[in-house]
Amino acid sequence: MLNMFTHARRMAGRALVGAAALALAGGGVASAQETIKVGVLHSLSGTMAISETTLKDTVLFMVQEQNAAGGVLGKKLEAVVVDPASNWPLFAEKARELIAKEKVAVVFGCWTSVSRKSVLPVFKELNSILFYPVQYEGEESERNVFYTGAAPNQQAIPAVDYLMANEDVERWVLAGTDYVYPRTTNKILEAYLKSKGVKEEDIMINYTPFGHSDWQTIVADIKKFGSAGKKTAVVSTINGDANVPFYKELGNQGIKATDIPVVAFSVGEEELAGIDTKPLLGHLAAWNYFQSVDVPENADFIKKWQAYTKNDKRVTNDPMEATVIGFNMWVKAVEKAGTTDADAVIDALIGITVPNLSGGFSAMMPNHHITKPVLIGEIKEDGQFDIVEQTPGLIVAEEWSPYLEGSKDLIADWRKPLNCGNFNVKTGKCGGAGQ
Amino acid sequence: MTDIAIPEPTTAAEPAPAAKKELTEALLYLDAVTVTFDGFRALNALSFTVDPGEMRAVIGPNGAGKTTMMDVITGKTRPDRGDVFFNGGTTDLTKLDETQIATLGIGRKFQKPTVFENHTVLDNLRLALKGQRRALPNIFHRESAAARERIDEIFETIRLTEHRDRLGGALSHGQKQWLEIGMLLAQDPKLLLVDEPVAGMTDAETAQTAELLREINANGHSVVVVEHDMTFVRDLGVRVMCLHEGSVLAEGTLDQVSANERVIEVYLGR
Amino acid sequence: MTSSARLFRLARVLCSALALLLAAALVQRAEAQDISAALSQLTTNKYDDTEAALGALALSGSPAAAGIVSALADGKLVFGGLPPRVFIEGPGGALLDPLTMQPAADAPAVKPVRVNNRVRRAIEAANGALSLVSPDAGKRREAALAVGRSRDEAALPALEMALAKESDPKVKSAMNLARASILIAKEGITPAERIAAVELVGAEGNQDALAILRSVPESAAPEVKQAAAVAIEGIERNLAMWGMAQNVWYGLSLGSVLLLAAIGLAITFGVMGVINMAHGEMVMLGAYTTFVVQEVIRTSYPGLFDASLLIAIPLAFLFTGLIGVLIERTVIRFLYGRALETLLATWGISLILQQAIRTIFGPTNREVGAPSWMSGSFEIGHLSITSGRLWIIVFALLVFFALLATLRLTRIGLEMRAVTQNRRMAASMGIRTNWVDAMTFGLGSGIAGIAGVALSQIDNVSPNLGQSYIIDSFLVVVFGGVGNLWGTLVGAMTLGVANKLLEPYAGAVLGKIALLVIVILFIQKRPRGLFALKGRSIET
Amino acid sequence: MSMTRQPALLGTSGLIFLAVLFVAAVLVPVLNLYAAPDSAVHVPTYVVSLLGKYLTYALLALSVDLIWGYVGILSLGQGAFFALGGYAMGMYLMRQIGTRGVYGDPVLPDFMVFLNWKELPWFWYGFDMFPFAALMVLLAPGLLALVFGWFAFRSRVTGVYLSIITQAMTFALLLAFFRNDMGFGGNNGLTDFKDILGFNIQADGTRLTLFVLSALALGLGYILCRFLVRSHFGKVLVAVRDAETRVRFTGYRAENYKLVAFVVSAMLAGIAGALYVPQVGIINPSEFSPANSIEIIVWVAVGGRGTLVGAALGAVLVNYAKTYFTSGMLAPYWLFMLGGLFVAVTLFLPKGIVGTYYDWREKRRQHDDIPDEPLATPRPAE
Repeated sequence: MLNMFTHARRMAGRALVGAAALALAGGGVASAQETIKVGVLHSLSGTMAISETTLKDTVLFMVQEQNAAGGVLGKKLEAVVVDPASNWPLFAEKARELIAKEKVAVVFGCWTSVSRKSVLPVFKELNSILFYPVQYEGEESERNVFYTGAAPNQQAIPAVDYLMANEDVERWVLAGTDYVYPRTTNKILEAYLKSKGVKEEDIMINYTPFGHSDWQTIVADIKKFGSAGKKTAVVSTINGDANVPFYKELGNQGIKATDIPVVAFSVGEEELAGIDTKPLLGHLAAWNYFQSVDVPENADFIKKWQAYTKNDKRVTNDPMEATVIGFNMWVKAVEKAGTTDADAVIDALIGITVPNLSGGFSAMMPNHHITKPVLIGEIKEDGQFDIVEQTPGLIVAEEWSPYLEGSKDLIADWRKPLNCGNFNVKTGKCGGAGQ
Repeated sequence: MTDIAIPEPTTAAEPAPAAKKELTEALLYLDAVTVTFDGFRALNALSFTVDPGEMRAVIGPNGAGKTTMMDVITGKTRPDRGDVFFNGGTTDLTKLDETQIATLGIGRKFQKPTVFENHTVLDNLRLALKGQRRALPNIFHRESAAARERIDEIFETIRLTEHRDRLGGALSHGQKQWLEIGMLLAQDPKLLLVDEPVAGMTDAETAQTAELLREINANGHSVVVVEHDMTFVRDLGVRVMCLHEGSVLAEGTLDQVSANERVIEVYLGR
Repeated sequence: MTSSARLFRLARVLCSALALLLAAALVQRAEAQDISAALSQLTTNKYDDTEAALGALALSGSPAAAGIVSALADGKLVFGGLPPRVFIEGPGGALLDPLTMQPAADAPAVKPVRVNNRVRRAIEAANGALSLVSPDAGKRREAALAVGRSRDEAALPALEMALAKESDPKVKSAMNLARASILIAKEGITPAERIAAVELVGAEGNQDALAILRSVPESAAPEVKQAAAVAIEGIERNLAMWGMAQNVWYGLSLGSVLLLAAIGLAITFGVMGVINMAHGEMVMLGAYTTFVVQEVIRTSYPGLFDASLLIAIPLAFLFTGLIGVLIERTVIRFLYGRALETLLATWGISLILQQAIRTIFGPTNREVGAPSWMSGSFEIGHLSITSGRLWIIVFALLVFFALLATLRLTRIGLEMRAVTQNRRMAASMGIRTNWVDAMTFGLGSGIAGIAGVALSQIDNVSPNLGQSYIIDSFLVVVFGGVGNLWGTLVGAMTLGVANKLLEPYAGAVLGKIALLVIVILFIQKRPRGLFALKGRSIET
Repeated sequence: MSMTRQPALLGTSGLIFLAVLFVAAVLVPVLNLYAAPDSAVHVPTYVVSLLGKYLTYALLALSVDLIWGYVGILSLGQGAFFALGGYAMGMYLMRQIGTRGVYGDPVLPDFMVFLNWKELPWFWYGFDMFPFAALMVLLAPGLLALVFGWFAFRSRVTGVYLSIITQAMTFALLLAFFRNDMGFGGNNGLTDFKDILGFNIQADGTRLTLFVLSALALGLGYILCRFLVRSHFGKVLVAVRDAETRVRFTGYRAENYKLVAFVVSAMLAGIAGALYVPQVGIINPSEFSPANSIEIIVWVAVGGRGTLVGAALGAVLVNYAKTYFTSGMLAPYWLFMLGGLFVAVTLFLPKGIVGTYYDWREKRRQHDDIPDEPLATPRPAE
């Protein structure tokens, strides 16, 4: 408060614009000598606060743990939290503030694709590092970004495989919110399903706007589509807020998982905490981590997390695990490079392997994505997932999907000599700005 | 002054508008005008005419339809039935909107004085002054010397010269009434409709207003004044028309009208 | 309740079970098989084994089978010990022997036998197979319907055998229908038989019948195909009409949600003229009140859960009404006559309330459950009605008429109307206008709170809840005509139905856009909304 | 009769405003380029972009004040015009990417490639040429305002009805632009811009130029608005705000005056949007969200409605507060502060900062009968 007060006084004294500039510029000089700053760029207000706030807490938790373990390179870590308020241009502005003004060594942040797209130019321009912890549509590989969430092949395709193998599904509803992740994922799935012999008329694709709340017509359509005599499943890429009314309507219209199972890619423990899960019993989700993973590493993490949040009901979820993996990878890379300098850390990160929370190890690959196991879970009455399938090995991310026309010839490899995020194997050229 | 027989409300076969055109020399011609609001007949087959250069006073109890009559003439309300013609029957007012009617030369003063409160008195007159009305040319409009002279004249007429730089909203009630009349003058209309110009005025102001209106009328403007103040109406000394339940109850000199049994019964009281 | 899809699913498993059962019946059910093999299969913790064990149990004829299957369905079947054995978890967590239902001698550490969708279906099938021999006619009928939907030729002999024995006419007609459904696509039957089947199925007239009729094989006689085509056309015409009715129902349901969201605003904005941007947050507070009530009930009085909404309604009304009064007294009352400034102040208040809730309850969704009487659905003709939606419509109308009555019939209602029509006159007649203002705003807010209770049943209970309703609410009030409660009712229902009638053609997004454009154009036609007050011009 | 003094084109506060703007436009680049990076007066580049953003917001606020403060049109959809201008600029910037997109397609933007679009939709034609894009920056919002306003004002939709349908307009556009099928990039919008008129968009020089251009646009916008409201045209506008019926009975077509003001305002908003996009690097449908438009109204109210200078000041102050509050310790509580600020301003400064200042000044010179700013304090037109 005091700080704000001085600002106000200073402002009153001078011409407005100049004072604002000085106030903005002068804020962050103090006391940064012995710490390494870690930026946290997650929305704490607005529509995305619902998902992102937990990730802010996760980073703060990891920073505390790391400091308790002696910090990094002998220095303490210091988290710098900003609130981009679910406002995409503000993400870019805050990213710039973190890097240019606060001089953070790394940023953990973003959830939506658009927020990531918004900050990308900033990270490239100022050459810093972003860890992005959410499953996303792929079709991207940037030098300054490390993707610890799943690419479509690490989530969507195994889920569909599971339904085909275990539930004999022949007819598919691809329902999503109308934005880039569902659009791309569904394009990939459509191509994949067709490659598996599913006919055009057995695929129904439906898009709804953000926050769609009246699902009566669409659920009725799904019901109708599912009564044609073939086993039907819904693949849901419906985004956050719209899920609750969607599942409530499913329950209302009496669609059970044994009739038409719904497999979701955006519904985790955090989202289920807001839903009465009794009618949802048996509906599925595909992730790379569930809180119910029964291994000691996970039990240990959950215990510490709940102690940190002083809430023994606080759940964990997949993007949290991705944040944890990213954080540990960064720490390890900094120690390997012996510096927090971005170029050195970016080079050091490739090949870094850290334990994940499902009992295995995840490695940072040259395409800046990590290897992951894929888990399929059925919703239980207590809002947790019963893991019904786990891929035997780890899956490497296909950042450029072979099922999409535009990207089937592209690969990413950030090691020398290729050092390219969109290398075209047909033309033998780096397709984008890297030539 | 021409006396036109008041048609019976039950007009079985209405003559075609073309015929009316030839019938009338009147500046304003209303025939069998009816206006209904949710079943309530505000005007009931109202008919009358106003000649060029005439001043007419309209009296009548509340709800007699005086304001609605003005609304119909100025295009604010469309009549359900009936004809309203202007300029010797050449112009059908029911087909026009407020702006077009104002441009034709009908000015109106509202019951509650309505001036532009956040403009100076001078600007109020400038805005009202006859001249360019289109939006885009007015961005670059410059005031001519003739216009300045005309405004100074009006200031003399409405006796507000020393208040010219005050905001309209800062004037007293009476001053606002005069300003509004001045604005009407600035528009230079053929016909002025004046609704209760002396409501809330002192006796001296009332007398001054009557003089003002006579002066305006003497300069060739037709005037229709709606007023309750009988002293004022007497001061005007013009033909009087009494409305009741949306039609003309009586018409003539003030004395004739005041002597009418029905008028006494419904309006003046015994 | 019964979803056709679920029945179909059940039927496929059932048919194979049925065939086996038939075989078993033919050998006169030798003796109750030993089920110990099946029981040990349940301890392997593998879904395949569990499924197989269920099949064995269904056919075993063991008297313990039904109990074991239902324990599995309830998650009460556990296993543990060395070698692993199966127990049924009794009341109070006691372990019972599944065969004898006596308490087990020892109590090893146990885990529940895991269940997934496949196992759940196997449970249903096992229950179904057991239910065909069940004395309950309803269950037999359900099984027959399921066979019909599966159209599995293998089930035909079993079905015909059951048909011969059946005496209940309802069950019999269901079995006849099932038989016809199978015969339609069967090879090698006479055209006359096939036509009879087509007619029988065609008489059903629903979506399923349509699918069955389409399965008439290409090789069928022309007159059969002709009969099928006629039947299909008839059903389609019929269903199109029902589909229209269904859309109207959806529309009314959406309309009732809009009505609930807007009705409080019709008071604070429509009657009082406050451009109340915090209205949505009042709805949100009502929803959170419901959450708190349910939390208390869950932890302390679980038996009251079904009454939780009824308890929440008055509490939400009082709480949000109180907040409304507080806002009115501290902010709004200084802003009367400056309507546009109320927009700014209430916008600020809405930000504060959102953040307050976010700080107290966290940013994530909170769980509000549905009481049992609001779950499920039923059918009228081919119209599917969900109970929750039906109750929300009823509730919205109740709230609407209660409010109307309050304004029309009560003293405070009279005073409210007096104050909003002529404040000075009302004051001079001894009405405490300050108090009436506060009460009016409180009433509007309280009603928004009640709406929140209902909306918690269909939407997220999150700090953003209010934001998603505020635009629609204003649109409804303005469309209906500011200051007219009936306008709000008609406006909400019109917009709801129009939206749902547009949706099938234009899709959810384009439909909504089209609706917004229609409202914009409509306001051009009637600049004061649907129910504008017409009258003598009141001059400026 | 003596001549009456007309208030000057720029009043005292207007001159101060332009002077501050000019000093900023000179000083910020100088301090950015020539002050030592660690000195106290150095203005880092990110602050330049931030200030540039504030200036575009100020221009946007100015456009709102023109119609709200002077004509009484409370548009809750002004953000739509801003966004349309932004999209026009964004489309130009997208076309400039050329083969540097991740897929290297010379014509199609990236988002079209991965949705398997084969050719450019017709409405993207011409946006590779800057003059065409610049024209569209004006025409797209201008035409929308013209059509919308023509309908609404002709039908005499006023007051809150008008406000709500402007909100419906921007909401409909929000939904439309969210649709990926529309061909504007859906929720992700347009981003990853490379250069503008051949200059690298991330270069310090470009940023400074954009900042100076924003200052220039704001200054010119201010002078334009000031010129308009002082003209005979502007006096009719205020008359329309205070007594629309009177204006009609005086023979003016009130709807035409409103329409001209509305279109000018929309174009100003469009210019603001076009300058905003290259400085923040993204344009996305959320700019259409009704909440954004309401926030613009709030800026104007905080600064002072009907004062022009106040609108610009309000925009800068509120956004500075937002930037300040959303960082550091205060981040979790910033909505409380912002909300509290709005409530406090309405309660204690109903005329906004500048309006209150004018009142105070008016009181001091009560005996002086020459009002400098006769339009300073509009009565609320309900």
